[in-house]
Amino acid sequence: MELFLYTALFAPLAGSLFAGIFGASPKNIITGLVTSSLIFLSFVSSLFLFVHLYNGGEIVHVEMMDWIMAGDLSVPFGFVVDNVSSTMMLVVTLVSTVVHIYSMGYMEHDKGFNRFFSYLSAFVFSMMVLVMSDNFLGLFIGWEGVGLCSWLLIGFWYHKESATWAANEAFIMNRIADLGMLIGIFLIYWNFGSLQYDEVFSQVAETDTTILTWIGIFLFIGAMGKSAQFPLHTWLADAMEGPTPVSALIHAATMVTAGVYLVIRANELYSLIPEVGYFIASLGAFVAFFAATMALVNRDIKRVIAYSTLSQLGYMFVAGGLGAYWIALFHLATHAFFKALLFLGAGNVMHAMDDELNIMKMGGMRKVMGWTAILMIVASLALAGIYPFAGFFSKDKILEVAFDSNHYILWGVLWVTAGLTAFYSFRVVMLVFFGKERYKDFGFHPHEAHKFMLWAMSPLAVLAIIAGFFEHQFYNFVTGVLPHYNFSEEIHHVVGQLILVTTGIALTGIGIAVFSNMYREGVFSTVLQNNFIYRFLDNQWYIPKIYDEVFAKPYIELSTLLWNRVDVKIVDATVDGIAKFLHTTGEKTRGMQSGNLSHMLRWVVAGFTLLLVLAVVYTYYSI
Amino acid sequence: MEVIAFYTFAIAIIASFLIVVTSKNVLYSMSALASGMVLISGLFFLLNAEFLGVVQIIVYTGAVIALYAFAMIFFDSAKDVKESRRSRAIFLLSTFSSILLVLLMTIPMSSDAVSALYPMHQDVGNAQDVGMVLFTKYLIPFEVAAVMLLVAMVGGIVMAGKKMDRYLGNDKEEISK
Amino acid sequence: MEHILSILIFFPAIAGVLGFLINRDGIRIYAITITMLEFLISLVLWFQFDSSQIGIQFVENIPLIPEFGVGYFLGLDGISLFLVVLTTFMTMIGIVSIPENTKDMRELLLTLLFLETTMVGVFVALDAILFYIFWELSLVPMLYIIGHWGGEKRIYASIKFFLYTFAGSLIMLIGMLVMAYLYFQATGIWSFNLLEWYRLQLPVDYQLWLFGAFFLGFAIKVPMFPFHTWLPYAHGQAPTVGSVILAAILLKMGTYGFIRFSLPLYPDASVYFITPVAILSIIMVIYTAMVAYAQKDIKQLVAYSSISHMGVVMLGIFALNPEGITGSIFLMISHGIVSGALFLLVGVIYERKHTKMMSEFGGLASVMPRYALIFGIMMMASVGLPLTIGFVGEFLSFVGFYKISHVMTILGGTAVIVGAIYMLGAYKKTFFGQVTKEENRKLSDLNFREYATLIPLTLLVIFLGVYPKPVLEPVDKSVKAVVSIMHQKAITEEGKNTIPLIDLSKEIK
Amino acid sequence: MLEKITIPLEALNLPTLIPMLIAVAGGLTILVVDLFKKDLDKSLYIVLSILFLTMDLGAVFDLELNQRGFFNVMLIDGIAVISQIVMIIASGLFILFAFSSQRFHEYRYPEFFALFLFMTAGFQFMVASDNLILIFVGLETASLSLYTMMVLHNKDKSFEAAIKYFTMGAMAAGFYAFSAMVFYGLTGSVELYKIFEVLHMRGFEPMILVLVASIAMLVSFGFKLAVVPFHTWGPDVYEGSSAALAGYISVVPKVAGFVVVIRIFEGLINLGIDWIEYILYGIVVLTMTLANIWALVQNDVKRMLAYSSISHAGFVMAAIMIGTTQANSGIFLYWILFAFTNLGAFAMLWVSHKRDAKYHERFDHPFEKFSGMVRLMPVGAVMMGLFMITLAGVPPFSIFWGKVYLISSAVNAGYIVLAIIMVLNSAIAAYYYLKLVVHMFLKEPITGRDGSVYMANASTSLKVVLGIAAFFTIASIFFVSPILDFTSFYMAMSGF
Amino acid sequence: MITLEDYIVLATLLFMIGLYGVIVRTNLLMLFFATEIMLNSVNIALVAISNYYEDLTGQMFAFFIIAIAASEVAIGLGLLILWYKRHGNIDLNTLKSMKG
Repeated sequence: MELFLYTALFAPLAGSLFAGIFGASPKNIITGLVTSSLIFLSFVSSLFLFVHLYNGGEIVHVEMMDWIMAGDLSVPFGFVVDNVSSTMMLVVTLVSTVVHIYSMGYMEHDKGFNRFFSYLSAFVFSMMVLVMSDNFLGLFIGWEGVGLCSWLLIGFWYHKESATWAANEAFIMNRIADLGMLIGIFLIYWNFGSLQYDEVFSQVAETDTTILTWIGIFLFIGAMGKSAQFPLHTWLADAMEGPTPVSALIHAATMVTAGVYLVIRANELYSLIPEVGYFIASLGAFVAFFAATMALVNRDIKRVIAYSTLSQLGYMFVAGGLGAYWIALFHLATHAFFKALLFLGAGNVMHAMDDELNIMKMGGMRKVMGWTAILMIVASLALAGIYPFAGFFSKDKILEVAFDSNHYILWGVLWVTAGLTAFYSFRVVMLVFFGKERYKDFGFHPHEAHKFMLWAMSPLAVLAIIAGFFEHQFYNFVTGVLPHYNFSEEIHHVVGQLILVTTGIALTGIGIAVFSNMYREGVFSTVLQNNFIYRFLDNQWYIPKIYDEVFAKPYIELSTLLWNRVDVKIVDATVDGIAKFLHTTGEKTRGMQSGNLSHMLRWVVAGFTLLLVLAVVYTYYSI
Repeated sequence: MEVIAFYTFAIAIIASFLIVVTSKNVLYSMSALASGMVLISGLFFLLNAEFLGVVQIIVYTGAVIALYAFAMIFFDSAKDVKESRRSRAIFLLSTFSSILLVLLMTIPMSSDAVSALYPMHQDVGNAQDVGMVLFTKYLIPFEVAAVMLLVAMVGGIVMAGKKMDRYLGNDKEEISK
Repeated sequence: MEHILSILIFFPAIAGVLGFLINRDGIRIYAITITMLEFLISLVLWFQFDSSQIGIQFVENIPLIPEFGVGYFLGLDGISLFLVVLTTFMTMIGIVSIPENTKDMRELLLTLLFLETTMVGVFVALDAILFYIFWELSLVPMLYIIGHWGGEKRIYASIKFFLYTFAGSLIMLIGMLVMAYLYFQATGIWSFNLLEWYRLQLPVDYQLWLFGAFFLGFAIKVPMFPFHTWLPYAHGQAPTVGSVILAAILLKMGTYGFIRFSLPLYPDASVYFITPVAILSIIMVIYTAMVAYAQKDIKQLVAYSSISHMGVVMLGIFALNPEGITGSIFLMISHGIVSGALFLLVGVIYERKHTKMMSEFGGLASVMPRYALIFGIMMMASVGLPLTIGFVGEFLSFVGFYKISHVMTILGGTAVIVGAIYMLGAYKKTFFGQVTKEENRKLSDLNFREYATLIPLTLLVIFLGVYPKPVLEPVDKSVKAVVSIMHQKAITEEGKNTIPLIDLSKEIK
Repeated sequence: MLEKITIPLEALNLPTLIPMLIAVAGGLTILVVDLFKKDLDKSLYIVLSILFLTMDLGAVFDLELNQRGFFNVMLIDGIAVISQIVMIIASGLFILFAFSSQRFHEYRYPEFFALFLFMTAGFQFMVASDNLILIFVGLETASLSLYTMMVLHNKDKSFEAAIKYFTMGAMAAGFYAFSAMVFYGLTGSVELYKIFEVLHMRGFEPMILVLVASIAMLVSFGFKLAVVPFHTWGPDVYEGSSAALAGYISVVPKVAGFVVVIRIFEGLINLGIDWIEYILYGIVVLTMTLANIWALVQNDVKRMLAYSSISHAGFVMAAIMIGTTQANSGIFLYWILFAFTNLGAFAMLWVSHKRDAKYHERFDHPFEKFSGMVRLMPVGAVMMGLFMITLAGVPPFSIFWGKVYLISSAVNAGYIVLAIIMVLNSAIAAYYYLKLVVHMFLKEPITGRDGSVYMANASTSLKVVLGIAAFFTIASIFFVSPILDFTSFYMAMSGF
Repeated sequence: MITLEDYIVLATLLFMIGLYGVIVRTNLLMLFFATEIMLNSVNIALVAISNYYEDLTGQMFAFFIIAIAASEVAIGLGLLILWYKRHGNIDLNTLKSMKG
């Protein structure tokens, strides 16, 4: 089994390096093929491992070699494939494979084709490290690795100012969170003496809750960054500057869910600190709602999907925070499928529209790209949580959990959000694929994507439809390592109503989106567009502006100030001042050496007299 | 008697030396110096240092003043010299330090604890006494003083010599080959 | 190989003297050969180094001024071993990096050889005076390098560099003399032998004062805020090779001094001064990072980033536990490699365009992709990405210091954020975006010489990031020895509590 | 009548005199040779001088320690011997400067060399006695010779310098006499050991007069050693003299001065007169600091070196003030090391002696003259640079060891603040030494110039001197131990 | 009765007169006169002390001081002559080429 593990882990790296060699060369389809097949190999290996575990096999745990050994700290490169990580691996490699293949088509005209595949495979490798590591620091490697790849890929079109800006923003935001994560790791090390999951978790029970709380908080800060939770969420929308497959892979299916994965991974810890869990859940619920509101009004197809990702991550955190780890993981997996699908579909649309993102300029495109439309609708239905699509199962479970744990407010929020989700996802669908063919006004000539790209998307579509039915198997499988979530007795009585209510609001949302008149005229009327709430949402709650005003600009100004005023004018000037002072003293007093003999003699007499006076004073005082 | 002599001499010496340092005329100044020197030798006689008194007269009036006189002739400085800059600060400085030092020196410094290392002999003349010490204890300083005088002589000759007339100024190179 | 350390020290100097006899054409090859040989010798040293042993190895001890206790006392432990290797390695790289058309090539190369002697000397001297000799002597070649081959304000920069460090180290000299005197009082023998000094257990107030004296000398070299202002000038004006050596090695002398002198000699004072030092270090980290962000000259930016990183090193050292100190030493090495490489990289464009202003560039990634790649790797190492060399040390330093103070670690930990801000900002300005200046389109990518210098560094950055063990292990052992000395010597309760007790018997296998 | 006194010849202990006699005899020989044959080449006289100095040195080595001679006038203790050795060796090296390739006015005088030897003898007498009379006479012999030798350079500036020096010297002589008079009045003796004895017996009463005497002595030797504020002659004299003589003035007369100061003030401090210690402290600090600050703003290398010598003298004065055995042996260690470095520095100035107003209308050795020297004459530049960084106290070159040892002695005696002031001054001093280094190494040469200007006055002997100086400066690390042995031995022998 | 102190005070007064002369005179010749006064004043005190203690050392000292004074005159005058030959005066204010 170790062989499979290593294959799963290193095949993407090999692909990345292979593509990297040709990084600066002109497009070479071979790089795409090689990387894709290596990712596929990785997928196959992951599948083997999954099957192995599913059939009750032993957890695969290897220690490849030592990494950091200093003092009492000892961190190896250790990898573990257990039920959780194998699920993640499967999801990651599956989506990656799809995205790789898809990208061969999507990026076919790009100069940086080889480079792209190199980055993309590197990302997969990092993600694999993240999910497979058997210790927190190994996770951190992957954590930062995906951050790096995300930076590279967001800024892939580096000649675009906005892209590089977004890349840097993403990296820096993530770094802020990473600091929290690092602090969490420090805390773990100094309290448990190790960073290995098993050693740490075996000790958590005996540890002081306060410490655990702190650890939980700091680790979650890390998760907040990667999963773009409020207030570190702004980067995710901006990250849409990257190529769309990247958005599908990184900013929807895999990387952003790393935070959720972390919470799931550290479930032993979080189980002991329900307060933090509750906080996580609350924040998740808030983000779910918050992001959904922003998605309501946005006109950028990718940003809408990005906000929906954000929103869905909020759902996952609700589940994770409330202790329903397996449900979080379940939603993570289903979400990965349909969200990747959604993005890839959006990619098709963009491709067709020469990278135009504004949904206002689209419309009626189902005629030219029917398949894409179908795929997108499937994905949207899954997202909206409509039976029998995958999203229904997982999302509903989360609402159930919220309700069951008597957090009715959370439930309420999520419930409303479910409606919003349905609305905005179909708003997009409607605006893009139905209605007036506005694109013609702008002189676009859309066309359907390559066949193989559509084929590549098909597994995701299938999964987006059927994944929900494997809920039970999934539950059995992952609870091998994850705790069960025990629903109370009462919930069984109301579960039906809950489903009904939820589906109801989702359908209402869809209904409003589909049947209202709004989108016909350009979605929202002008009156509405001038409404405060609309502008508030359209400006993303003014948060980017606030960040810009409160952090970014002052930072630049303060930096300049520190340099020009403090460093040059104070610190350095002090040093130079000492030298200048000495020099000026010299210049001022060199007149003592006037060259006049009489003055010289007078100095002697003056010195003599001064000494006499001192002598008198001394004698007087010493008597 | 001694008191009278002392004060007479003292006042005369002070007066002549004051003339030396204040007079604008070199001639007056030098004459006053000479008279002061002679008067000092008077004090020496008063203090039973006949030998020194004689030496004082011979060396100062005989040699030093003569040298100065020649020099004065050479410098053609019989005319008044311009002494400028009698600044207040200098006056205060010198007055203050003088008063201070003089006041300090009024403190008796002698002590009975001190015994003479080379006592005078009452029955022999001062010159003999001096000679005795000079040529035993102070023979070496005496000889060194001789060397010193030689140096002074050599120096004086060299400096006044013809070779020094070759004027090099500051900017010219030394005698070239 | 009994005198390998002496050979290591004096080989470059002797070669330097002989170099005056060599024709200008051959001098480059000569210098490269010499430094390579020197590097090989240092590798032999590493090979011969017995990492299972804890104490000092390769000891040479010849009394020089026995009356006064000054001796030629050399030795090496895990702490200094890698600094020596780093020195020889970076000097080699630096010498290779010198472009062919440099003016006064011969003088530059030979000066570098002399500089190498002094730098190696600093790291292997175990006699305080000998250490001081090399320490001060290293200023002279550097003065010449900055002053002769530097930029516009080179003379100002070089004098400032010299006088600033000179003044600081003179205060340190007083500390050494006091130390020797105290030793004399305790034993009746004059000695500047460091190992002998380690045996002294000083009263706390003495420790505080002496610590202060040493602190000035080291802090200026490091350079710690607010003594850092010489560094931007020195770097800004120095030629590429000068900056490389300065950043890679000379700065390490300060932090090395802390580990070699301040900590083991004054454990209680070290504990006492943790907070002030940490505050200064945190200021270094954040303040200089912000100042770096404001820079327009990319070299100045890298220079300020050096200060910022050295702040982390300081935090690691004053963690006073093996994790932190080992981390700081590793960070020294990594910073040596990374900042050296960054300066080399800046040198590459400077050589092509004779400007270091970031505004003059932009979009270089498309013109010089390979250059951009290596720069990117180095940048990522600089911001401490895991699996690059920068992470290991930074992580360990922070881990170590976390034991001391949580809040201060969080503040210092902002290094990972602010570092990313200015580095990515600079990278964006220089490499991303459109090619703004037409003339930049013609810039050629790296040439052979540049590859020869940068590829090894890149490989090292990744190799040691992935597998730091060969370095960490010997360092860790020696650090444990130091910490255990400190623990034993600590007088105060606080000292005993802060400095962990190390069971050295576990280390000897 | 006085009785006849018979004194056995052995009791006179004539050997104590031999070294000085050799020097005096040498001077006389030269004068006599000149009488017989005029216009002989200077080389003869130089060699003769060296020969006599060598014999002198031999005789000094032959001296037995801790004896008195000639009715206790002569005092041969360790400090007397070691200072004589230092002075003679330094004199021997500095007289080699006369082997210049250019011809100078002063070297055409045989009297110059005779005076040189008389001067040496004068200094020797000065250090080999604790009798104030002999010290005075020796001092004056030497000083008068020195004034004359300066004048023989025959430049306006040297006249001016000599007159300034002479006038201040005459005044200082007055103070010396005054001081001696007060001491005599207090104790009835002019021999230092006796003076201290009686003072001690009298319990220093009246203290104020003891202080007055000390002050007058301090003024007198403050002048001789050029401590602030009695230093004003220093820079002018250095500027006015030829580099050869200026170098000499910076080294040898000060040694003699130190010895006397050690004899007098150590005695007083050891007797417990704190005030002197405080005053010396103040003077030392002022001297080091102010001289350094003034040196910072100089435009001429020689003048800068003048101030730097003042500052170095301040350093050594600090050791005298500290007064421990370590400090005292440090004095000579420091000064020996300083002598060799200064020898080299002034030799470089001398070698490059070429009056040319195009560099500077007033100065012979403006900094600009050395601009870019490394390109025109690398070896010379490296040497000069070496001497400069040595003077700045960069290890491991000679002066560093002196500094370390002196600072160490300050530390050991508890003068931490003083030690800090000392090192800070070293840091300031580094700046002006570096200034020259910067000019030589980092600046571009003035156009239209070649390296010959730096060798205008070179000769083989001068190169040898340079070589010796450079060798000593570089290899001093190996000499420190023997010199220290040597100085400590002699210091311990004389009880300081 | 004339005491030792009277002589010493006299000597000190003269010494200060000499000192005063030294610092105010600008004619070098007259300045040298003043230095002679300083030395001579000390001689008075020395002889007086010598007389008081009945000890010959003071007289010896005075004797040597006379010798020194005489030598200084020789050298000093030599210097003045040289200066005069070049500059036609012996005014102290003409010595001003070096300063700073």
